[in-house]
Amino acid sequence: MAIGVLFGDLVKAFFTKPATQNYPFTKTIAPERLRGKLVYDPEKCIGCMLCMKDCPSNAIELLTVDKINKRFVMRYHPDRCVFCAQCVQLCRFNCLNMSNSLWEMASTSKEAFEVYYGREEDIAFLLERAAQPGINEPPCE
Amino acid sequence: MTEAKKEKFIVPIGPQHPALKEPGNFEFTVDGEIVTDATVRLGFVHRGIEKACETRNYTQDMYLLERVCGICSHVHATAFVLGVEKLAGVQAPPRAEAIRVLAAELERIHSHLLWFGVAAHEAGFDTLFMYTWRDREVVMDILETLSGSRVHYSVNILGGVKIDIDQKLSDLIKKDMDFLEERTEHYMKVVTTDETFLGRTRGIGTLSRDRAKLLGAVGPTARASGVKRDVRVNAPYSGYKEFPVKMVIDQTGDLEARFVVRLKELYESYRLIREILEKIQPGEISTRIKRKIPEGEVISRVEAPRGELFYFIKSNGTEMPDRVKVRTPSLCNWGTITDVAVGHKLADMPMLLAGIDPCFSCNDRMVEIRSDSQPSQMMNWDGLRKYGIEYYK
Amino acid sequence: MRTDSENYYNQIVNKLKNWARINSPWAIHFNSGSCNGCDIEILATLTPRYDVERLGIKLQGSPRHADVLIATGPVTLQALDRLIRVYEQMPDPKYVIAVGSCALSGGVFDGCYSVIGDLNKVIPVDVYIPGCPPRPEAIIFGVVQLLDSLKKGKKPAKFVVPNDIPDFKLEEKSNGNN
Amino acid sequence: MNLSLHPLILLLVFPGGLFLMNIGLLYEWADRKLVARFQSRVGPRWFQPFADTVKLLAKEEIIPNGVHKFMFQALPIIALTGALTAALYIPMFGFEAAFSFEGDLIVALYMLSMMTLSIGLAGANTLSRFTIIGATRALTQMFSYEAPFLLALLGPAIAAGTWNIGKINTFTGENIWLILAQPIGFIIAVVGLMGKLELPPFDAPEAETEIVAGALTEYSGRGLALFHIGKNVELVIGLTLVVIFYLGGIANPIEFILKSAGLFLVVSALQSMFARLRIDQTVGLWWRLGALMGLLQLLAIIFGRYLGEILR
Repeated sequence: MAIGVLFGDLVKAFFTKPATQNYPFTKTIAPERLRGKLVYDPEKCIGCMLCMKDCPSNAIELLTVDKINKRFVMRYHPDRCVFCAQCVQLCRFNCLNMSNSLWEMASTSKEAFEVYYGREEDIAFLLERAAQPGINEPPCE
Repeated sequence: MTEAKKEKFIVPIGPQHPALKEPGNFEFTVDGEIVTDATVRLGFVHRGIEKACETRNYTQDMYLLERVCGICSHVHATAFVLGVEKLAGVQAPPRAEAIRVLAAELERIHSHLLWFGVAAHEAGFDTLFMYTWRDREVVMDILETLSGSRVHYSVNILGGVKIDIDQKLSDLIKKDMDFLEERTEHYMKVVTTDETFLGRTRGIGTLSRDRAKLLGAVGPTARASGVKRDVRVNAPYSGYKEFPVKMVIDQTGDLEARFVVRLKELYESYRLIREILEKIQPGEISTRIKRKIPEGEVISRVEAPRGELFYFIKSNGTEMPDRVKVRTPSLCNWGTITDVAVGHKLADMPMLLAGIDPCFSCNDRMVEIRSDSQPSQMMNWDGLRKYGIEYYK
Repeated sequence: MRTDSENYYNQIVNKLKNWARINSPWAIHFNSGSCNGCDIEILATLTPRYDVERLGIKLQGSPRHADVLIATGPVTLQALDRLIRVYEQMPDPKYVIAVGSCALSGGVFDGCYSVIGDLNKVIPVDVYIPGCPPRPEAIIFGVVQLLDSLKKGKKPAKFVVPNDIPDFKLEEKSNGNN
Repeated sequence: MNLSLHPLILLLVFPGGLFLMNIGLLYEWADRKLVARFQSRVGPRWFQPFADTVKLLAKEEIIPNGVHKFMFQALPIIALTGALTAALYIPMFGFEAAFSFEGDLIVALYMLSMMTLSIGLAGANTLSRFTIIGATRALTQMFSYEAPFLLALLGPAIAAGTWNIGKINTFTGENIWLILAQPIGFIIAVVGLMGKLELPPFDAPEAETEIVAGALTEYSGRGLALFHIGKNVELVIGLTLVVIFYLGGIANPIEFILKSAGLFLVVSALQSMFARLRIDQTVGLWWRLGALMGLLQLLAIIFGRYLGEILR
């Protein structure tokens, strides 16, 4: 039976440096395997659409620009993504990866959560087509 | 509140309440400070997961079910995956099973430390809460380096695991286990000797062995009352066949016993993790599994940090399950609270609630609808049949 | 008619108010159907490793004391009017932070029958923090985003009672009984 | 002109009003910072309480339905006034008290109790169940700590033979520190002070995990700010009283700062070392142990004085 068993810890804590990381002012290094924002490499993709099919939260949309020449654009929604890395697991050509440095994604507007990955001319082409009246979004399979 | 003959004073706790980080509503009828009646109302976190499972394929379900609960996420996924593997007739490689157990035990450490801190916070012992969570960051760091996320590890895939461990990681884990073991011994001393803390735990919320059996308590809540219930020991699954654990039991059944049981389970987890890291065999970490699961039904039981977790999966030969039923440990333990609460002081209620390590998001896959205008009715089968015949006459 | 000196005085007072608001955001946490993951990470930001008290953030129990509502989880039908009630009990000016993928879009729960999904459909959100769950650092980063936008003179958003949500009727305005 | 302004400044600016409030906020920062350091955290920045107060003052004040409006708004002011009035009778920072007369100790102690009374009334005024329980607990706790705390402060007063705080100050300054002569009284005074200020482990009246924020749950904006300031002022006064009575008095500002800081360290450590006591445990502790010990010590002092007079 004792009172104030924690006294030793208090003294120790008082005279040692606090355990706090000074985060917003000094950046921390995330571990190597951290599952952050999804990164897509359009050069390697063959358009098997497996990533889209098994995504638990519909965060990935693979838009076809030219199926024969293997030109695809990925529309990725970080706000829907649950960062499970199932798509990375499934991709046989290693064109998907989860970055361990892009995890500070907070934003004051929702526009930041529609990310297009792909060749620049393809994205421009798609956006242009979407902006035209009468024609809907390109079909995704 | 209805006006009874004697006016009742009802204290609601929740759904938004600082003691509970999750919504749940308790109503305690108090006489002064003494609780005379307790009811619980759940369902604020009902999201319809079981129904949603039927519209998604097995891979998607795994991630959905992982998000039943953020604290014991890995266990939910493991239970589901083990069931599906049994249905498909696939056995995950031994190394994968060992890694599953490793992750499960790391999760148990994180969950018990989290609970320990929260329980100390409920007792108004903020310093202990801060210290525990400071030390918990060690195990969170391990989990993050191991799997890539602090909460939803997503270690499992159908037919194995995603991640592997190497020598460097295993050395790191062993070193951290030593540190945590030393800290746990210290906390054990605090819990069993500090007079002010014992004043809040000793003799509070005592659940006798018979009562615990009757109410169907599971996990550490039951084990603190001397009920021998632990799926890891009673019916070993996955890697636990190869790496057996000892059951931790206490007889008194009060809050102090629950503290002691959980802390002793931590020692067991440290030991098991060291053993796995020593004896793990090299080899494959996953096997292929077909997308379509053959028709059949399966029951899968695993031991979550809070107790026995039960899954029933029925497949119909397609990519999607026909039915998934989840019974979580917290649901089994609710009955003990309303039973034990009566006669205690209002100030003890947060501690009592914390004592079973409640997890609301685990429960809420069932809604009871009560009509406000009419009193709720209960009917037996004969009465209902008669009512139906009368109604359509 | 206001004189120049009055104007000047008002400016100083406004600056002081804004400074105080930026340096003392008291938060209240509401779980509207989350899986706990985000909740424990929010709790973790209070603990020694992250210690948000150094930024002036304090977790309050009563909505009446809070400036910032930190909401997690997809909004379930059951928690919906509680959420609105908590939001309405907060005194002006108030801000909302949505934490986790579920609160942003529904995440994995999008399409479940008792889930509305998007917090933005119910109450106006000022900062979105994606992640499942976001790391505690990411949550702190989100709060810093909010404080930065306050520095630039952001006004709190206007709340409109949502009408387009099925199965929902707002209870009469609460009289403070929590 | 100067002469007539002097008491006003005394009341409103220097030891009385503004200055005291600011010092109170500084004390709150010190308290939070020390507790944070004991918990191995960094803790708030030095201007934190100031920012909190300014923010609260600028916020909307919601008056819930079903309360007595005048009471709801007046009670915070009464609480703060009580605390500030009590400060007038206490010598602080090495200066003499603003007002002083024979028996001001009793007046000051009663003024300090205004705070708890106002909180109790404020809680009972609002309809929320948490506030009512908070109010009951606050008043219960007041009845339990008030007597031992008073007894603990009476010891030095009897030893000094006066009811004037200023005179007690000079008496304790001239003799040995009373913490050595009356150690039990010192312990009771410190613990009683913590009870009075509702610091942990005696924070059952505002236990966050049980009853949200106790009696002040429904207060927002200005009311809350005023209660906060009032509590901080009480912290300053309480610490000063214990320093005057037991730690050898205050002769100059440096002595004041050093002694209060030392006492503050002890109080903060006690705060972070224990689990919260239930309200019945608190009451039991005070009446079974605190009051009894206080009485015994008082008897011993009276007997000692009597003996001394006979011998002389």
